[in-house]
Amino acid sequence: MTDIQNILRERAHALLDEGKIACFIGWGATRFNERAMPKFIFKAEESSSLVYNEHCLNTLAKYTLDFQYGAEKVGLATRGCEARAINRLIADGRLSRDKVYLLGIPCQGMLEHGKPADKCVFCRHRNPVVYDELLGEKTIELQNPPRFESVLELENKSDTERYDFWQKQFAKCIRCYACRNVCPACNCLECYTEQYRTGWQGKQANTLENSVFGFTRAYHIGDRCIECGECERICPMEIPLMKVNRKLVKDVEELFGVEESGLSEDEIHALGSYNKEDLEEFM
Amino acid sequence: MARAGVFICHCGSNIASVIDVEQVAKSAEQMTGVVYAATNKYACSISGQEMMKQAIIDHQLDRLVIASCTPRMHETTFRKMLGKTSVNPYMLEVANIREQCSWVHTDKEKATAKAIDLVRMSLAKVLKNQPLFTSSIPVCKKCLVIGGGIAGIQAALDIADGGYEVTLVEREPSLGGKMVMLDKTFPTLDCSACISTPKMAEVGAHPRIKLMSSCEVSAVSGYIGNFEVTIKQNPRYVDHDICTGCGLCEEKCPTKLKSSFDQGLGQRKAIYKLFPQAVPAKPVIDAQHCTKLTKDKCGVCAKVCPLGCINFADQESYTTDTFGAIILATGYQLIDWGSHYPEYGGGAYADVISGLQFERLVNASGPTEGKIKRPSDGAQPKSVAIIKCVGSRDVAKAHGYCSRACCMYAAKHAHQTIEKIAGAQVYIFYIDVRTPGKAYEEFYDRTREDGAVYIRGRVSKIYEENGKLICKGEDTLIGKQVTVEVDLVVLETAMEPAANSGQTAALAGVSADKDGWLTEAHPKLRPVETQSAGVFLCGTAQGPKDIPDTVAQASAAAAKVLGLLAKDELETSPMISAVDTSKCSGCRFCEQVCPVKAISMIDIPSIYNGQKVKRTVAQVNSGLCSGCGACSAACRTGCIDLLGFTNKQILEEVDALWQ
Amino acid sequence: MVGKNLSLLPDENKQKIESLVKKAGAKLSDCYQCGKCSAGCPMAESMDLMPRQVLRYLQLGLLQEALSSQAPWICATCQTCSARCPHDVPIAEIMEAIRRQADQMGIRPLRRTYLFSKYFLLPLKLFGRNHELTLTMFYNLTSGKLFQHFTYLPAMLKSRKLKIWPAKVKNRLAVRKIMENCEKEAQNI
Amino acid sequence: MKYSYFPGCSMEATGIEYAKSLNYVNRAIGLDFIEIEDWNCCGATAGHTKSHELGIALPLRNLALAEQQLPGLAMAVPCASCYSRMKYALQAAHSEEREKFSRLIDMPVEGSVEIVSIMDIYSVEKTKTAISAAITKRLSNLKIACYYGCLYSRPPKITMAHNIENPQNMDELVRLTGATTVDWAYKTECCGAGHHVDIPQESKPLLYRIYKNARANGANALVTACPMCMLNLDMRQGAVNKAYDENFDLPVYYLSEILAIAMGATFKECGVASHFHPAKKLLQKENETKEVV
Amino acid sequence: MAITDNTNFEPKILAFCCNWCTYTGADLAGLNRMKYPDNIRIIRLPCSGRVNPQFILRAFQKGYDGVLVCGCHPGDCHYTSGNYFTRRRFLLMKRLLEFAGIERERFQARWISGSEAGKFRDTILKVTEEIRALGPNHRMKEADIYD
Repeated sequence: MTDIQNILRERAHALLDEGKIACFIGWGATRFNERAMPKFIFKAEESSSLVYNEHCLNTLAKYTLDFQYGAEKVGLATRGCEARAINRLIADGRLSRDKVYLLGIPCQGMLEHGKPADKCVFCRHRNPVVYDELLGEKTIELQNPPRFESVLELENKSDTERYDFWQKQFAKCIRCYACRNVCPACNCLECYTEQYRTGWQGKQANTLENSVFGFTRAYHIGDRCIECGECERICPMEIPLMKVNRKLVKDVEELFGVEESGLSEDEIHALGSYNKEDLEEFM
Repeated sequence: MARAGVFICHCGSNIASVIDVEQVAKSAEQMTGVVYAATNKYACSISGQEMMKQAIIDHQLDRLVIASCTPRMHETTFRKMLGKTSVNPYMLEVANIREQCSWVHTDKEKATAKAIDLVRMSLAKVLKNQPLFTSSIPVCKKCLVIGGGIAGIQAALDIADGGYEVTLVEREPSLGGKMVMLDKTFPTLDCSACISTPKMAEVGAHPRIKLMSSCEVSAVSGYIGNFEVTIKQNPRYVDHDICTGCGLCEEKCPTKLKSSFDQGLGQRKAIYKLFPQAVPAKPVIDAQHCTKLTKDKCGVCAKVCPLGCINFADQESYTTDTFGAIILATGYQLIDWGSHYPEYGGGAYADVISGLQFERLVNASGPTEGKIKRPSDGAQPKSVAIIKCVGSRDVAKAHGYCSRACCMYAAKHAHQTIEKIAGAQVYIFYIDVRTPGKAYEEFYDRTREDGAVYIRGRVSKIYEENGKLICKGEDTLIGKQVTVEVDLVVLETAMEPAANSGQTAALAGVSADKDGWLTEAHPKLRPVETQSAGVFLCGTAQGPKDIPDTVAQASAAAAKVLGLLAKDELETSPMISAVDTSKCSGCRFCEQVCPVKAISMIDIPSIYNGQKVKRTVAQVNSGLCSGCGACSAACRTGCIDLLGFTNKQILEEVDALWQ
Repeated sequence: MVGKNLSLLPDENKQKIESLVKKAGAKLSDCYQCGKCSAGCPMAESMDLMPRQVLRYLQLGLLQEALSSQAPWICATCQTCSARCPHDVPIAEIMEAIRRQADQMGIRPLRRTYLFSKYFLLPLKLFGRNHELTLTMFYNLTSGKLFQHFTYLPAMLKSRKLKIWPAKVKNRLAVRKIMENCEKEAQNI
Repeated sequence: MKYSYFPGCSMEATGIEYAKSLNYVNRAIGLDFIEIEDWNCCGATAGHTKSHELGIALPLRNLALAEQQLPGLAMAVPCASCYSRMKYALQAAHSEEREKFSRLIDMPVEGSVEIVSIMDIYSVEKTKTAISAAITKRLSNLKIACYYGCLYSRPPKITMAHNIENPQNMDELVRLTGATTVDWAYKTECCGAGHHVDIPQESKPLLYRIYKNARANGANALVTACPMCMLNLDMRQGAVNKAYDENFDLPVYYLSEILAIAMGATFKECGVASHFHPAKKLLQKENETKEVV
Repeated sequence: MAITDNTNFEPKILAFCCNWCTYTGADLAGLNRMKYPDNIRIIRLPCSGRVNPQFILRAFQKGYDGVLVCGCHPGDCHYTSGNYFTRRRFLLMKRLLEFAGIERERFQARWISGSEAGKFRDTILKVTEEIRALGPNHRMKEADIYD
């Protein structure tokens, strides 16, 4: 990891120095040893403040949106999750590939509270799926991590248990929208929740409206979720949001055979296409 | 403040016998936004309409709910009525209390309660209605016909005779297509050229038809009534404006080539007319084989041309024109059977020929002047095997479909052989004989009477031995292998869509099926229309068919075009999608789900963090949008909405019951 | 009743035919009886039924007729039929499946072919390799064709085209075990 | 170049000339065939007509042996029937049936061996050049009908052959000797060799048609690369002549025999001496042809 | 939450019907004077492809006990492809609703053509019976949660 940190600093320095990029987005140290945070480097000499260790939990890709209209490129430390997020943003028409310069990092998984982070243990793409240059050797991917285990567990319960489970979870929601803000698939210019005139749904933070928000958001990103796990990580109320996201990912895979999102920049997500031979259960 | 009027129709006793209409009116009067509610014996009648018009004036109504029969019945009637009042015709909702209430329920109390609910829902929706205005688009009174075969010729003549301008684009240097290559047409056996060349000449001379030979369509934009089409003129190297078609150049040209018109059996020059009666009757230069153009040698044609028409520096050029309608008549080609059937020699035997080659052999103006001669040695074949379904009904090697015309022309070829060659023996290998057409079965009967031997079974192998072609088959009716040794084999090969027909159709927004045939809007009820409004199709571009069907379909397409061009303006429905660009993220989801490709992306100026930027958003082509609403259901931000069925309107309708 | 009464066929015929055809990886409805298979079949002259007719019997549900036909035993497995079929029907595989099924049921309409196959496998079981002399000996004795190919014998022995002693595989047991395993497996399916 | 080598049972008996001539040619051009130790019979037609399992398992053991003994080498299979069975086995090893068959033969198998015929091997550009270089005689008055038989071509799903009705690779090799090859229609038509023992009578019309078409197209000899076809075409020509009151005189050669002769082998060295149908005379005529300088 | 007596329970069911097929089929049922329960309220839309899955959530929220989405049979869409997208959307949405704890019978989708009046009636009969048996919906319902 120190190797990668060194190369990362070196390359960020060089890229800034050569004027290839206007900013580099990576991670920096915090006052806690076990935490790193997003870091934006604008000057080559600041590159030494970049860190790369097992605490780089944040998936950084969405920050590139801040630079989408700039004249210059932005550099990005790009692991599997960032790479898929970048593809997602490009496929959704929110970013153009020539606006970003990707320094690919094969990732070994991060730690959260001293344990392998939830968002990493089910990761199937530790190596970036897109990059301009790759720092270090490709790492071995996890073979079939049981990412749908918790979904199956809930699926096997009764309607009432499932309903009670989610109502209990969404009762905690404070409608801070952090999940939405951090999500690379939630990249709408203006979220439907903000549109009071159409009245898609109420803004009250009560269990019902919270759960309507929760399920609507899940549906909106269901066929595009890149499984970065940022929503669940960021949620201050510890709502297991990935459980419902993964449910949709699983169904999309089972129903339409569309395996994962964010693997290429020109993919058409499951609901934006159809197959005449799709499962017919409505008759 | 909205001022809604609610009218409850008795429909005689149709509604009133089950629903307490007065009760419904009374309840409606209490609802928010309603300033007037009344019942009406027959809302659709003149007196009923007058009564509502009066109420609009008396109560200054700005929107209406009419509870009556299904909106599919009288919504248009009521809209027309509103057109004569101060109320916008789209400020109307019809509550269906007849077909979906009084006629299906018997309990009066419950039916009345449901009727009130339905009125409440319609009211909730109408309160969110916005005035909408139909717009009209002018119709350019010109039609583009793509393809100059018999389908394109027929359609062009019908439209031009109807009084409208037609541009006919043909890829080859002459009109005529496949029909003009044929010798005789079944079942009447009239001379194909005799009936098609007069039509070609008519096209060439028609004051309202602009013929563009050696041309291809390269781009189409716009929509019904107003298609902008770019046409590419391929270089002809002969100035057709000056050329008189004297033929001197063709006579003197030293380069001899195989004639594609004669299917490789005859010859032509490097400067050539496709065939003697070609329209336009002027030559073009084959750039691939002209030695002047390839090696800068020769140039004889330029030297002998008395008018100096030859221009070796000719370049391709592009013209753009506007059309109100487009007809696709791109036709077919025959499969390259050699690459699919190595067991038939794969093209190695000169005397195994295609049906179209046979047509040229038997044609009086063909390379043998109508004498059936073997290509290998020019001898007259005494025995001929005709093999059907070569490339058709054969999913493993070529196409799964039936090519429809082969059964009949196989019979024709058998008949012609027997007629022209005394004592000739003809064997026809078939799987089924399909003769669904007027006088077709009788023709088949006649061929058998002539002495053609029909053998039911597909030939497994054709090979040459001691100067004879040997066809190994099974007569499946006796269940024994049979072999015939013949002098000539005619393969009745499958039709397939003309090269590039799919690409040309795609330019006009028309799709093709898995075999490449262009797709009609509805196989039974809209057989010459396509999913793209204003684009029609006819002939073999749509699927394999014979000449009578092709001509009938061409005239049908022409009739549709005439109906369209007869209008000065087209009224467009205002109930189409609209984009709120301020919220659009440009994610293209709407573009992906739009069935008519009415949505495209456009860059608009925008402000981001205080700087001027270009932002990509969706835009709707109002000429193309068919108002299905798939886009607005897809849109996550809800920024694309279907006017008349907006998200807000539908949500209000959902909510209505529980206010 | 005249002819085959198709309405009175046992239901099990259909299932049996289905499973047989499935083993061959085929779909009976793909065949539209064009006859190209039989037209090109090199052995068809010797067959009691055309390959096409064998398929037709199966299509109609007449299993017994198909199983007792000599055609599948005469089939040289040259694959010409399958290669030229316009609907990709694996006819050769179907013929083979019929032959195997008939063999298992003890239906051997062409005894000589059956005996040949049987005794072809005998030296395999014994030595792991083929041995023409053993095969010919057993075959000629059982088939009644006692002196078939006799005239060729001296020349073949002289030119060492026939060997008196069989070549043997060292690990003959392994080959025998494989043959036994396969026999068991085939019966289980 | 090295290949693992599965000779097949015929090569030790009826196909002994094939083995001799192959050996001669390989030595001349420096090819190394390493025989798989302890190989067993592929089961041939009797195997796969008995059961699918037997038809796969018998050849598969040889594949497994080759993988163990000679990993990474392609397997040369000179007999068309063995070649076909090996290809079937290879396909099974690549299918979901692998585990089942691995169990039946009680050996691990990967399916990592490439199966090649003699024509495949000799058609490799480098080898072809070596063959050309080793040829010292031009057999220019030979007019050869190349007989490929069934199983090198069909079923194409197994053999992966491109040109199943009119293959060319043997023709190209034969032409290296200066002989002409004729275009004819029976290159891949079956000769009925499979019924050589049980119903030999029935293969006569097949042979008759093959001889007839070869002669009609001007051939004076046949060349094959399959010991089964060879035995049938060679041994039964007299019988066919008798049955059809014909006088076909078409000596049959192995591809390798023709190559060996052109490389200067004696009849004995390459096996031509022991054919059923007299095969020497035609080549003796060839001996008058000039030496290549 | 009040315990309701199911015997007198009359479910309210909302149906989104496309104009060209199902709405026409419903009209035909009327024309043929077929009888079916009055529990159904139809919202007419141009195409089943117009139905935003959020409408379904909204209907449950507002108090409907069941929701139906009906359109043309796949391949028959007036707009060619609308119902293919409908099928994908609601295959997914149906599973999401079940995952959220809404009983599977409460949301259903059907293809009913303009000529299938009988099918329309049978569908309404069946769905009404199923939902009557389930009893009123309290899940994700506004009124109940605010009470």
